[in-house]
Amino acid sequence: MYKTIETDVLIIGGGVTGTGVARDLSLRGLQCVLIDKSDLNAGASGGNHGLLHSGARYVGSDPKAAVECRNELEILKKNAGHCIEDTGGLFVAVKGDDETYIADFPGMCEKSGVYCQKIDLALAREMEPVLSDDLIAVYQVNDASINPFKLSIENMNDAVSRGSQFLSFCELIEFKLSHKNIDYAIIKNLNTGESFHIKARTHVNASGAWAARIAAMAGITINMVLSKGTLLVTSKRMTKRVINRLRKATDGDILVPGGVVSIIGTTSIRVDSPDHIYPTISEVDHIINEGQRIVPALKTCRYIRAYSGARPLVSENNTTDDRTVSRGFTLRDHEINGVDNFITITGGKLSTFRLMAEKTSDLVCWKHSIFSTCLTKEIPLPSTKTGGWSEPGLMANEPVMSKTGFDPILCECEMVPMGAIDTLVNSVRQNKGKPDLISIALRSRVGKGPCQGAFCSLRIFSHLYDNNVIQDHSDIRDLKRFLNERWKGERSLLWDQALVQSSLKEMIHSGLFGLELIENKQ
Amino acid sequence: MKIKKTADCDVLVIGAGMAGCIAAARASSLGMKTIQAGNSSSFFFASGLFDLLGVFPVETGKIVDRPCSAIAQLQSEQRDHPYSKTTVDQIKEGFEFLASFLDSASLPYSLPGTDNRHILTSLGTFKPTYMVPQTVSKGCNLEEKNILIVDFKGLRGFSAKQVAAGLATKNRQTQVLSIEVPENLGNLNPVHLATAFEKKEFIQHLADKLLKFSGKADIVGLPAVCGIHNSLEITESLEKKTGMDVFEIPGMPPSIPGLRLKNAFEKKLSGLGTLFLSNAKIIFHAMEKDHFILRAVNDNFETRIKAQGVILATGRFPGGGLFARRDIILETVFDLPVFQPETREMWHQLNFLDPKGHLINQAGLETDEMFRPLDKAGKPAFENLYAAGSIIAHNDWTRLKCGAGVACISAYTAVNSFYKRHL
Amino acid sequence: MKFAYFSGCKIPFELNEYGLSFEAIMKKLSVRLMTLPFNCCGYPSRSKSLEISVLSSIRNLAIAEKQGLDLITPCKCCFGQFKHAIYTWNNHTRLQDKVNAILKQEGLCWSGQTNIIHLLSFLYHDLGPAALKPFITRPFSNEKIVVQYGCHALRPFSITGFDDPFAPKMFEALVKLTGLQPIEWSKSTECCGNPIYEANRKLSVKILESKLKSASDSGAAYIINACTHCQIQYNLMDREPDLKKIHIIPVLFAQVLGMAMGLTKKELGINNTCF
Amino acid sequence: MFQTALYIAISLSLIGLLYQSRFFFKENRRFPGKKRGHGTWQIKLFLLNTLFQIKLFKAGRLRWLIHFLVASGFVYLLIFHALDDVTSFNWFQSYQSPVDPFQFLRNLAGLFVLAGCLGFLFRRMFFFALLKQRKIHLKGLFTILLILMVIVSGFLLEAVKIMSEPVFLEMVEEYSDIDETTGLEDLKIYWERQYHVVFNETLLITEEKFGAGKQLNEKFCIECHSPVKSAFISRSITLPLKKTGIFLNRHRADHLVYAVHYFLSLLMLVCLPFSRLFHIFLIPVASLEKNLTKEHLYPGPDQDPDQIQGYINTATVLACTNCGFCSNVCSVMPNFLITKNIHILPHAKIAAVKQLLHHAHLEPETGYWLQSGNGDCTFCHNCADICPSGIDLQSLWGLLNQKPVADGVENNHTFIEKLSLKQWTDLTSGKEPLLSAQNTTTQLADNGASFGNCIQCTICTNVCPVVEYDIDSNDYTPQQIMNLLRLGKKHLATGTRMVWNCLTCYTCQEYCPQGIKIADIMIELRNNGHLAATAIQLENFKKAE
Repeated sequence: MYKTIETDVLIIGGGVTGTGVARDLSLRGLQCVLIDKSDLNAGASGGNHGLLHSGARYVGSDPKAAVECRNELEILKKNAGHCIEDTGGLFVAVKGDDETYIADFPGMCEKSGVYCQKIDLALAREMEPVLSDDLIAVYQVNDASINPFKLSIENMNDAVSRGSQFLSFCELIEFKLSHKNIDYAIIKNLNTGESFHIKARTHVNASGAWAARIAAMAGITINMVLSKGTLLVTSKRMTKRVINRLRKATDGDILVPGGVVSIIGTTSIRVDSPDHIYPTISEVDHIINEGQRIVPALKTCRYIRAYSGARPLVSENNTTDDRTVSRGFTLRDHEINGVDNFITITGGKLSTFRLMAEKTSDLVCWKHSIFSTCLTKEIPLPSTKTGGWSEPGLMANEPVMSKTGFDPILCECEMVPMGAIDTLVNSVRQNKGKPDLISIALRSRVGKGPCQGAFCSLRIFSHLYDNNVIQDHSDIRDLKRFLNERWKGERSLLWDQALVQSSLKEMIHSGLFGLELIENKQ
Repeated sequence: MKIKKTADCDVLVIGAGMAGCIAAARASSLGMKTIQAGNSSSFFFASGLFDLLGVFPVETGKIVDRPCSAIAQLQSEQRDHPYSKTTVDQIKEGFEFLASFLDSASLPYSLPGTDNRHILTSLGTFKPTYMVPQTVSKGCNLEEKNILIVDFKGLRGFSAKQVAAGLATKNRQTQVLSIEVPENLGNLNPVHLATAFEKKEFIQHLADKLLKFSGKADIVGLPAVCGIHNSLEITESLEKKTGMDVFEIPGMPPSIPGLRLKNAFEKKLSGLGTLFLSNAKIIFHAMEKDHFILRAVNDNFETRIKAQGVILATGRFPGGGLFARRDIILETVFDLPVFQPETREMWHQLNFLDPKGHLINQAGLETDEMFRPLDKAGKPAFENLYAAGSIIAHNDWTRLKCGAGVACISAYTAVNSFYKRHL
Repeated sequence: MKFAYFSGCKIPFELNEYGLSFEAIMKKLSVRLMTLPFNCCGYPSRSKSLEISVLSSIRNLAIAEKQGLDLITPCKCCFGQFKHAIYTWNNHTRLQDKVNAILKQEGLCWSGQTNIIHLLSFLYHDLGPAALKPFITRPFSNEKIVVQYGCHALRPFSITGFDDPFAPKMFEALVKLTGLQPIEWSKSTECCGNPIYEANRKLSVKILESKLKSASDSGAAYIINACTHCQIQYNLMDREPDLKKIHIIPVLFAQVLGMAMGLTKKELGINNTCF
Repeated sequence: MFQTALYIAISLSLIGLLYQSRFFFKENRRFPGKKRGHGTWQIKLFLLNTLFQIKLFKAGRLRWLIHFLVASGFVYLLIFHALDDVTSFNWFQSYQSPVDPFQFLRNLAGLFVLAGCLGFLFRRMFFFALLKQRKIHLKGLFTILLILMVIVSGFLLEAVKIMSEPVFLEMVEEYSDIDETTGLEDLKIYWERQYHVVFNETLLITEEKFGAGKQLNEKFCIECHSPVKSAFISRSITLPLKKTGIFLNRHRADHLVYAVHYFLSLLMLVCLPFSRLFHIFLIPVASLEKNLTKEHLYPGPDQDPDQIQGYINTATVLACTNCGFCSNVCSVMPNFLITKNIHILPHAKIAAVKQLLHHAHLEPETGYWLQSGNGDCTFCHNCADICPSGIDLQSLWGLLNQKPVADGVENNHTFIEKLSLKQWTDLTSGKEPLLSAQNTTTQLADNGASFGNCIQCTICTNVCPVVEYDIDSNDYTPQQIMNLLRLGKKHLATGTRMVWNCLTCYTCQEYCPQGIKIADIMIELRNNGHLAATAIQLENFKKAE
């Protein structure tokens, strides 16, 4: 007999939406269980710019979304300030960009009530010295940058503190349906391999790019288009503000600063499956070539990481260019498909995650015939320590060594000390997760510096042995998995110094330790 | 303006890595006037173990026990691998030279017969290798022994438990011991720990801790940090004090066995009269008749070198011998043609630890039998220019575990043939 | 041969004996030394302001150049500082202009012609061991000693070009001539700790202590210095209680060489009884 | 009346001397210092320097000449002229002020002093112009002017006396029985001609009258009155004055000028302890002062200062005549040329020490500059060697280094060391311009290219002696400093102990496989740290006010 967890709401998908819903509902007094077959932000939530749109980007293509962005930005700045860096942003156009679009831009912004202010070119170059010399127009907007990892972690921590729980590496196997209802869900814990049941009154499908697949389990079809976007992380921060290319949305035209790095993106390529997507060399080159139009330094600077995310877009009619598909979100009550206690929320964008969560929660409450208003507008998102460690350069921020006592630095690049690792291990355990290199790296800056895990992986790995977090030699596969995770991000960026660094990594892990000789299969 | 100097020599060795130093060693012990330029810190990344051929064929990940026979097979299958340009006997000869040279530099290595050793690493894996320091060699046969693995609090990247877990896979019962180093607050750096080993008090302190296990264990594995200058005496004194065998376990960089090699080479070479231009950047100037004219550029002075022959041992990307632009791979000193995959797409596999290895590791210089780099026409680019070490194409040493072997044999052969042909 | 003699600041007051012995052996080697109105070499100011240190060095060089002389110094700190200053000078035109302007007020100007020579490099390269040999009239019985290479002459090689930074041999070669027997010493090229004595005495002494310990463990009776600051640091042995119990004697190479050349203790300013 | 004035003056001057010498008894200003060199040398120095100013002679011949002129001339006049009642008259029977050689010597001595003083004035102007700071010490100027005035008035007095008819008549009354009947006129005629006396009536000159006058002169005057030409200065003053002679004579100008000359001299006597003249007494004292040994520059922990014999007395700075030799030979003059902190130079430091002596405290800001200026001193002993007053300057600098010169003032290094990294970052976080590479020559720390190639191999950390031995501090390592810079935490880096303890042994830089100039970056960071610390400290002083 399987053990069964009873709860009010089962949320599938640990992205910003899922965690957002979890928090929203917890605030309304409902108890949720959030499951993810991987870990937090494994999908598009982890694979984006971390940009909070002021809305200006959508004034042309999607005024409704623009307005949403505008409002959400205000709320988030107020309530989740610690996840946000209020950088402000610029829209810049360079020679050869569409003159008419530039001309219409201020008007369109006005229509959507999005702030935008024309800026003298000289002044602009003063504000952002790296900007290209052939600027032709610059507008200032209210963009901000946000740390989606911190956001999800904090949302989840808050939800957990209110009685909900998060189960990582738990995959939904199937829905047991009985007369117009999902009776219970069968879940498999991928770490332990054991299965169990979750019996919930309502089920929220917040699995983003996987939404169609989850819906299918309930016998429901959703037309979804998956558009892969690739982004590059520079080794050092290029600009103070967010830099957008002032033209119809296309590739490599947004540069977002976050902490001590900058992120340039994106591309848009149609993919069939959200699993196993990775940045291709051609994409990278394409982004760099586009990006250097507005910031020439992007041609020469060092990149430490590239990553991809799959945008879940719900489209009625199959269009060719996925950017024309609305970035507005889709909330489906599957009552119409004959499943009463099943909701799908997908599409949308990071900027509007809270709104999506609100609308979803409203629907859930309506189904539970609870009459409550959303509180995430008012109640600020509390800040916890574990949330902080995903912030670039944070460890260096607070002088870590100045404290006394034995606490060696394990990750030199980002200065993550042993103590931090131990706390992270505990917090992962609390969430019934498996504390290993990957889950630690997800919640901290470990392996995100220039060495890309070459050294820190080994130090942390042996530390985990020391603390009996892991005992078995076979766990060495975690190390391989971790290195491969990093590899996904660096493979396409290996030239000049980055290649030196990765060759060194290979010398150590393959040349000396012969990791490749250990079979992957368990 | 920089101070100008001039220097003549028989052979200029560009690069101070493994290959460079072996080349310089060979050259100067043949009595050639040698100049060496480069940065010798790459030794900190060298495990101190000399691989010959550890894995072949790589696709199957087959661990090699008898390297010589495996090399024969490799020679037949991979025509352009550096090993295929020489014979097994030459390789043996090269290794004997190396061993004797290091021995004369009071860094004793134990040269085995035909078999590979399988050396326990700090990760708990076993590394197939060939010639190892005597401080390590005791760790080769652990059968039927009660093993004690020791780690030091604060020495990052080395956990006795981790090593024990590795040993467990070979069903060996292992005890672990973690030792606190007196007055250490934070990171314990290998080099500093190794210097501590050279203090008598510390050895005593260590021995006292180990004695608690006398009887329970008969062989002790320590991280490879047992002193820098006289590691063998130190381990032996430990053995005397404790009555247990002591062996070292190589681990992540910075590697002390590597540092020992660095010191041994530098001391001996300097003694043999090799002029070492630390951190000098070599720029090829011109040929004067059959002489190379090169400029060794340092921050504050510049040496105009007139050399009969040049050994190019600048290594691959970390060594700076090859430089990868976004679109192409270049050779940095002579701008020689570099064998490489057509596009960057093909440089790397999707899987970091793909057993096949990354194609970019096949990149490098094509050479003839004497390890002279070839030009586009396939002729030797220069009469007296030789390549040695990892800059030579078609050897993915990280997968084949043949780095030291290739370095040794290419350097050895290159110098020898230069010597034969021109002096 | 004739040189501009740069004694540095410490010799006149703190390490008089080094000055005496240096001048004595130079006299014996019939090398003429010119004393010019030099100022500090600039090393002490380097960590305060690079500009100051460069100006100081370049001013001295300009003074020497005015006399058309190369500059010889017995101090490795000064030697290194001059080299480093020249490097900075060569690579920063802005600084060059500033310094030139200041020097101009005194009617000075440096065109980069001056060579800087250290006692050792003079003996080893300019004079040569062969030429030095005949002067050794009273060689020592082969006493075991270790030599201390000063940091600033040795590193960074790329700037000083003094000797092999990892396996130097110049000093040992010269010491051998005097009949003494230099032995292997792992810390021979390490720092003596003097630069931070003022700022962090504890650390400075700790470094010195470990050096002295390993030196005496190596079985040597003397540590031979060819650097003012190293010697001053080693002289702490008379004052620092932790060091008093270590049995090894720091001596100046100039004095050793002088003795071997048959000069009197008085000439060499030797007042202790270490020989 | 003149008598009483004299006594008052003397007593005042004595009191002054006592008052001034109080500094020598301020215990707290004493500094334990062992005797350096031989005692006999001290005595020799004392004598030679007091009598012949040999140190000054060594320092500069011209200056010595100037100084010696004044000194010798002045001493002569003081002894043989001013005090002639007790000296000259008793020593030489034939002494009369207007008699040669005394008359001539007096003039000569006067000339010496005159020339010397003018030399002084000129030199001062010139020297200070050279030092780029025109502030001339009024004290010195005043002294020189005072001497000048005394001498000038002296000459004037003589000149007026020469042509004075009343004086002539008095003399005739006193020393002869000549009257109108016995050829007073002839004598007048002769004196008008030979001694330039100016008479109220016009005398018609004839041969025999003149001859008679000559005889009378030989009979009565000659042994007390050498020919006036030997008073070569006064005479040359007389000649132009002659036209106004009658007028002056009528109003007894001689009395007036005498009074002036006399009281000026007394004034000088009174000012002796307070003016530069005081150095006449101080230099011998200073020359006798013990000198400092190495032990005091770096006193060992086991050394008890009280056990060491002898002392340096700060009060010896009063012997400083502000001649500026010290600054001319100062080894760290370049530091001044760059930083423009005058308190690097000995002469300015002495001025500050004097202020300390008088007011026992300094403005924090001055104190700070003094502290940092004195911190630059390399103890090369140049200043002490050259100081003409024989002040053991170097020992004084040693003393200044031993304790803070003003409350709340400390050198940048200790200032930063006392702060925790957190405090330091808080203090500096707003101060990016201070820390910007623009302030440094080698702009490495802000330029990613200089440290961006770090491959995190920790070789620098491993070969760093500071990391190895500084075990009681859990601080950043060289590599982590590079990482801090990469992460844009430069202001934090400038406060780390690693940066401030760096030995600059360049081992890291030699080893770095990526050719990063680690040590040079450290040094640059320290430069930045100094700038920041200076600014912050000065700010604090401002706030305190």
